[in-house]
Amino acid sequence: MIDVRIQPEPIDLAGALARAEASGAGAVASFTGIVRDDGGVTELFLEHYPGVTERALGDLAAEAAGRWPLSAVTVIHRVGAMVPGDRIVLVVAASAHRQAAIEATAFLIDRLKTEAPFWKRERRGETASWVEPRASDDAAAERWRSSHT
Amino acid sequence: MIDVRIQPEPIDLAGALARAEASGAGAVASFTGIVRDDGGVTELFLEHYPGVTERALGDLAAEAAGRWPLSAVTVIHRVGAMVPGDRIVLVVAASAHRQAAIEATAFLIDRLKTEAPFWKRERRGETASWVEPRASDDAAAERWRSSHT
Amino acid sequence: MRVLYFAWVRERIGRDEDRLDPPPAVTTVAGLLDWMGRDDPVRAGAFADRTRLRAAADGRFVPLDAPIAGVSEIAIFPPVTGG
Amino acid sequence: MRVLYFAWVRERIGRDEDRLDPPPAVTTVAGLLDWMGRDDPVRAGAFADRTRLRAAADGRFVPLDAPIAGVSEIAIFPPVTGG
Repeated sequence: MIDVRIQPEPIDLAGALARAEASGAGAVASFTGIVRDDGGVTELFLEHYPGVTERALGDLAAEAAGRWPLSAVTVIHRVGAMVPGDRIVLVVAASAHRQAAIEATAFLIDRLKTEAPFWKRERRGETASWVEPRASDDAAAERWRSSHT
Repeated sequence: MIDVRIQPEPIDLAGALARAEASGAGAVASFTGIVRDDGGVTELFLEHYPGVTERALGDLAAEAAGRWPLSAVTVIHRVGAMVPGDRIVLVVAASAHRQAAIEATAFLIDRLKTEAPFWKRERRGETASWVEPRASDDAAAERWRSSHT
Repeated sequence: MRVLYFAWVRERIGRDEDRLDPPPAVTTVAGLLDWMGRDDPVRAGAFADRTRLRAAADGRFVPLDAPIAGVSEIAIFPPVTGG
Repeated sequence: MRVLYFAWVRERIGRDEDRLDPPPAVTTVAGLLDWMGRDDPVRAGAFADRTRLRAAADGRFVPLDAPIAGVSEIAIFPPVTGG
């Protein structure tokens, strides 16, 4: 059961987890990314590449489902304007095996960071700036290529 | 912020996650264990060692908080009678760093499985049997001793 | 000394705990189990296969050859299966 | 051919996309960027530092030296920062 969503609406964490739990697996892992204040951020704006983003996330979810025995994979990414405390992204993986659920969750968020066409713009009062990518994100995504879990 | 609970009541996943999210971290990881049907299980009963269990979970949470930069650690374990679909255990870790949150979650559930005095009894209709430990659980707990993540 | 039982050990012995006063010659958890089973076939049966038993002394997991001097609460149970 | 812009590339050029018909001599993404900047200082400025640019051809990430033959949609953008 693959559930991929890109939406301007707030992310319903409880609902998404309940759907994953209902898939019948004994183990459900999740990761939530939240807008941080980070020294005065007043707004975070998420831009994306419509159509292509959906396909990139769908491909990632399918790759996870092929790599681990998962009964549910959920990726929900918010776009548009957010404020500190809002959820930006939610990844959920459900499996009969806890290690599979946790590893798939790590895989999905690591790879999403480098492979899905999203861009963040931070506003601090009157100043807006595009967030620079981090080398550590490339390294985190890379570890899923070189190792076999 | 360490929050450890052992309770006969159902686990409030949304409430626990909301508390962890409110700790101000940008990354929140969770793991939920759910009672599985597993070929006709009608009831799962969780017994524990009162007082000692609380301390074991508190020690584990403190060890995680010393090992990773966490703004919140939550461990909630249900005891008593449950039915398939019920949550047995919830682990949540919040951090500024997503890898820290995810690794701490894996650490907590792996170590909990071998170090906290809980015992599971499965009922299938008229037959009840105590669940045998799995060698894979010992191996999973052991990896946190030999490696420094 | 309180000796607590959990899971199938408790069920097999038929109660949660015993209160005992072991003689000085009993110095380890394993020795305590031997001594407790000597005149009690039910306990002896429950303690027969030591590979299936684990122990805690005053709330800390200990190996079966751990000393019991000064310990006020011993718990005997199967390997844990939480989570 | 549609050329889409995202993030600061879009802001700097001042629009979401251009529709272009590059000559046959333009065979790669990098060549397209050179050609697009030739008579357009704003685009030339946005495309000046190629280390800060990434591209997609018909929705697939490609390196800047990728061929553009048969591609109908090129996207130019900074490294992604989602999640």
